[in-house]
Amino acid sequence: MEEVTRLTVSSLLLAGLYAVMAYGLGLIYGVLRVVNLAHAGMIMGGAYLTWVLHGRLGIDPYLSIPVVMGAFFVFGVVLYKGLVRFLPRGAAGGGQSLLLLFGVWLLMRNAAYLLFSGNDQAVRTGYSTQGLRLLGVSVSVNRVAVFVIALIALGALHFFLTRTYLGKAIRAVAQNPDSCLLVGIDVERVYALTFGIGSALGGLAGLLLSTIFAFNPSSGAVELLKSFVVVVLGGLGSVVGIALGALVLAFAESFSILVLPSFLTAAVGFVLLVIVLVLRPGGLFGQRVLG
Amino acid sequence: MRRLASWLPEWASPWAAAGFVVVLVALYALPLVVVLDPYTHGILTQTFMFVAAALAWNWLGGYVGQISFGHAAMFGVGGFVTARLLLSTDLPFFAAWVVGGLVAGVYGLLWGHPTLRLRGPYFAIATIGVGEATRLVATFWSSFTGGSSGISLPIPSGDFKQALYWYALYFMAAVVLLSYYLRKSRIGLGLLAIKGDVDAAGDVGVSATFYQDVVLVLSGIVVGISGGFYASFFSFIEPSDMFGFERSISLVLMGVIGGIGTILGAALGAVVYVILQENLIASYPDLYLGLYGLLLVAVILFEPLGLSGLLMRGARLVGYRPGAGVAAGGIGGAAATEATGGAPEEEPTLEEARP
Amino acid sequence: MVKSFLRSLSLWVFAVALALAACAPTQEEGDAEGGGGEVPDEVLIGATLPLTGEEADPGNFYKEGYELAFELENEDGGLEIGGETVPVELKLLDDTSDQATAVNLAERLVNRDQVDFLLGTYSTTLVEAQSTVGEQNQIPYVNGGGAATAIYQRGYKWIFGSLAPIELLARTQMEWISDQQEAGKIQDPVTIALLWENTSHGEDYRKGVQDFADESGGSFEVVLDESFELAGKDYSALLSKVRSADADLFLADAHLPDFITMHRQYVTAGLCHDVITYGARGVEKDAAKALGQENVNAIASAVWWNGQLGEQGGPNEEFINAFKEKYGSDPEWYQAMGYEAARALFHAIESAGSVDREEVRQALVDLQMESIVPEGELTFPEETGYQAQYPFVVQQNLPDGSSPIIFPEELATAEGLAPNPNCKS
Amino acid sequence: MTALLEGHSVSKHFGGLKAVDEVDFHLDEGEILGLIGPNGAGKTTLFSVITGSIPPTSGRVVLEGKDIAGRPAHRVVHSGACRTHQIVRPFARLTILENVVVGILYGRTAGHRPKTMGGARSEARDLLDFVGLGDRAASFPAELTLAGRKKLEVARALGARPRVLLLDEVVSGLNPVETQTLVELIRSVRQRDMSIIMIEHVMQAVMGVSDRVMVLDYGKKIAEGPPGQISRDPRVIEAYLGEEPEETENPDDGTESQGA
Repeated sequence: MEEVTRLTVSSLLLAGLYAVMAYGLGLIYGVLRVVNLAHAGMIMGGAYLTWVLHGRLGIDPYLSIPVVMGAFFVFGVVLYKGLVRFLPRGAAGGGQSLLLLFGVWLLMRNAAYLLFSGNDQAVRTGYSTQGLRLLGVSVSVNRVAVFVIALIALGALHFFLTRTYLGKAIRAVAQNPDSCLLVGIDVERVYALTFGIGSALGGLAGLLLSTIFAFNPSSGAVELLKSFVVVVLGGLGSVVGIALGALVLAFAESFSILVLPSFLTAAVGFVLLVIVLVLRPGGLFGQRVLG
Repeated sequence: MRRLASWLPEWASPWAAAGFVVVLVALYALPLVVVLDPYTHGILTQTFMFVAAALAWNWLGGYVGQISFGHAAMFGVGGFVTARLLLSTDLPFFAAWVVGGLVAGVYGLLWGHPTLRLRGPYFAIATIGVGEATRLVATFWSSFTGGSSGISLPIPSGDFKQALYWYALYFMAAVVLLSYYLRKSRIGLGLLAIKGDVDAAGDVGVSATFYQDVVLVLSGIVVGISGGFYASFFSFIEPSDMFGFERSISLVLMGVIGGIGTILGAALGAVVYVILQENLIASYPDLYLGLYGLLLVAVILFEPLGLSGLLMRGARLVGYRPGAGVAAGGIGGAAATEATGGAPEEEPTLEEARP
Repeated sequence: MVKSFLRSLSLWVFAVALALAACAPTQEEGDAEGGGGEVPDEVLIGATLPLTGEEADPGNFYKEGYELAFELENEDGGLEIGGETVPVELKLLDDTSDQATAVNLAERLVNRDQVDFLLGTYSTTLVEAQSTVGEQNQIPYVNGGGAATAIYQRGYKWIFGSLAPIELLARTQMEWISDQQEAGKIQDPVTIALLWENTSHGEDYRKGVQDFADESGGSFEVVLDESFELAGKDYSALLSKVRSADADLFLADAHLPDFITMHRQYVTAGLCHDVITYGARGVEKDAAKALGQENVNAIASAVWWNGQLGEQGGPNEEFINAFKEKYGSDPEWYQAMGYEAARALFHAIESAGSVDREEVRQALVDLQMESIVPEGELTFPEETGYQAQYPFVVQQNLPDGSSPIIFPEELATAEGLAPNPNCKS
Repeated sequence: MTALLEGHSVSKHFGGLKAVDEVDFHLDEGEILGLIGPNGAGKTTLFSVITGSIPPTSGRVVLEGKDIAGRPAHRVVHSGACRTHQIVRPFARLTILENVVVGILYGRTAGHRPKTMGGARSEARDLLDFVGLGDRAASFPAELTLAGRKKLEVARALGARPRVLLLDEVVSGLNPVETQTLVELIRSVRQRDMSIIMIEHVMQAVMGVSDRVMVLDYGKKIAEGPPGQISRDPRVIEAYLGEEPEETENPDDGTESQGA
């Protein structure tokens, strides 16, 4: 029973991180119908930027959130304006943009490799190894912080998408870009903005990851795959769906250890991914509309 | 030429067939005429194998438009089944390759039948899941794969390694022919219809389910045989190398950089990939990922037909008119903009296989 | 306008890439005549190492070890062969941590560059793949980077390994714990939570612990036996299982980054065991930096070599001093093992008095070299498939930041802490 | 005499929406049946159900005595019913000739298709001549006008030699001259031993060629009979009253994006 409590707490904390990781990917897909494989690069880059800010300038990882998100927002916008814009979107361009952004990811990996070498790095702060007790279970302070920040980020995003003009514009474009053109929304601008926000979320995910895990230039691949699983489970683009998808994945991974050899728990997410794609292409909690 | 042409199946152009035969004979005779050191010999052998695997990937990625990031699954299954057969039975090695390939094909069908109904990015994502799940299970299943210690095969004799060159050549030749057949025959049209518009294809009688399954099984068999061949060639295989994501990616890179959807492209892609891997990477190891990234971005933005498209441009500069078949390549999306009549596509120049 | 510029740029990228590939320095003229009993002008030894890619870190450490060995050997003219001194040269290529590349480059070294002998690469799977080239070409292949017994159980005749097997690592650790039991510091019987990375390294470690426990007649019981994926991220579920298993000892085998990640989660989960080990990991400065000294205290680890062996003088002192002079830092076991593999090969060439492959192979089989390894002698026994056998040294992190050798007793520089004093609270 | 194609209480629901609601219909040998109704009446959905693009929620569709409801699209084609699309969907990467060849080689059962590619190509050429695209065989669909692409759509379906041809708004979006040529085309198709159901908004066209007309509104059949009778039917007039003027299809719409 105690083990169940422990697993529940750790799944819950993990789910917050998964949701942030996945949301950037889901948002970009939901609006542009582009699968952003460079998301893995954003996560990795976010981790390195945090590491540099912490190591060189001594900025606490959580205080550097605006810097990291801002930097990746700009990066995302530039990426959109410079490359993605030229490709067809939607079903027709799916393959092209997927491969293009895969190329961008490879470039980012190589850049990180040249800048930081292939060594594993970790961000260590004074509270990195501090634990606290939650429901009678020892958990890392960092993990709780990551969870709280994830909740705040998702909440803010939800507010942004549902309550602000720009957010509403994004949702409108996601539903029907053509009619948006008619009512005077600058669709191109919305696309660039969305790509920027999605990338910023990738950077944030990297930042949060860097406080818990070690990373290197190849990092991000596993996170990308898990993000896919979450997006596929949760349906594209809804904050609530993504959160539910993240919960399902985190719980499935954690609890599978009770019945599977621990080595195979890593495969649970992938198997889930394939099964859900085949059975419920719209997602377990299936709506595709943002909000 | 005319008389020769009447012997050929109608989808084969006599010039292409003649070129194919010439290249094949030249490559066949190469080690007999020139003394190749075992290193060059081995690189050529591997190149042939990768050309076959890249072509097979291209059947799915280029002909049907379903980009697979999970072909390592079949490569690994083929390799390990072959290795197990060679270790525990008296089966001749080529029979072991074929059985390995068949098992890989069946495995492909197993995951492909449900997932091929997905289109575009959904299929690509599903294949990543399939590939990674397969890798994990294979690594864990140590009684079959030897776990992370892998499986060692007996060291082949020098003669056998020499002979592998010709086996690889025959294998590649067969796969080139099969590619040509798939592309030019009735089936090829059906596949292009599926790639173009899967629903409209169904509405004129093309069964997407059936043909996609067939293509995946064939592709799986060939990639599986490549895996078995790889096992024979290196005499040591290990799950993280055989089933690794990097392996799947390498097939994607070969297909896309060479020119997706064209025979010449996939073959060229494999050749260039091996050249890069062997020479460039050994000399500039810090830059190779970025180089692939750059090539990928450049291909997608400017030359969807990759290196083969580039060759076509070159050929056009000297007055050659490429055929309509070229329009069938590319990743998906925009319609062909050029039409120059029904001349057949250029034959892949196997001559390029020489590093 | 911009697009057409970019288009032509992309064409240039293609062209330049291909040109680079074609012109890349592929070979130097092979200059060894390589005659049987003749004394050559120079001995050329080929090797690949993972200088980039996943294994880049250890790969570059091995490079330092190799280069130091070659430099020291050439300082006084080179190898003594048939009464003459012959310079020895290293031809080192980067296998990028890729198996096929490691094999192909070894093939190239043998057949294009005409090297006389091969030194091995680093990491078990790369050695396991690459050693087939040595065997096939019947060229002596000495490696200091492949420890898995699987490499040496294939009946190969040309492959020599200077790393003692991981099973011995586990066994040495278990012997130390067993001693503590006898001294009454650790209870008897005792339960073990055994975690191992799913690599051949981990498999051998697990086998070593398991075998020792089976032979112990009930003194040790493994109550949790789980593998995990290399470069995993989240071990919280696994560690939850460790907690539920409620074992006395925590024996894990992991690579450096996984050790750091896992141990951080171990600490924050509030776990503590009477003995904590991560196999060969634990003393790394990176770990203390990433985890904090207080959190790595009492971690025990076992390695092939430790700088403190230099305190006993002999070849160790010589090696350590030369290393410090050349690189300005202390060597770790990676550099030592690279250095020692090269030295073993030199030693065999000199005692064969020739560069004849068969004769050098025989000299390697017969090798008895005064060595830097614990217990001071390196041999390649036939019964282990020419894999060297010697005890490991167990070291333990102490609160003052030092990591003295605590086992075996004759090499120990301090007394070990058992049970882990941090668990008292 | 039993009809060539019959539907019995065919329904298709999307969630709560009854797109097709208990519709009975029949098509006799050699007949041209017009299918009309306001936008959103369920005409195209009925087509999709008949041709297997989507399975019906309930009901039977019987073609030459065989129940084809729920069969996948390609098997319906082999059973003898082939459709065209309101928004044309040519295979953009194939030449016009090859588009038709696909219909010929894949639309028929094994015994009825030409043995060789050459045979198929020459049949395809004949069909292109028949629809008036004979001189464009080597071009790509994107080079055709909308009328041309509509003709191609018909030719490709004809390649399958269906017993029943289902035409979805082949003349909408065309100018009067083009409309006239396509109406002529439809008339001559009948000579090829085919029966036709056509959805059409352009009243003049549908009334001119149909033997019988069926009217759908909100998924239900509200009227059926000879054209002259239908055009005077009060229910039909009511259904159309207040409807916006015909929204014509944008000729550039929906062709480029069909590629992948």
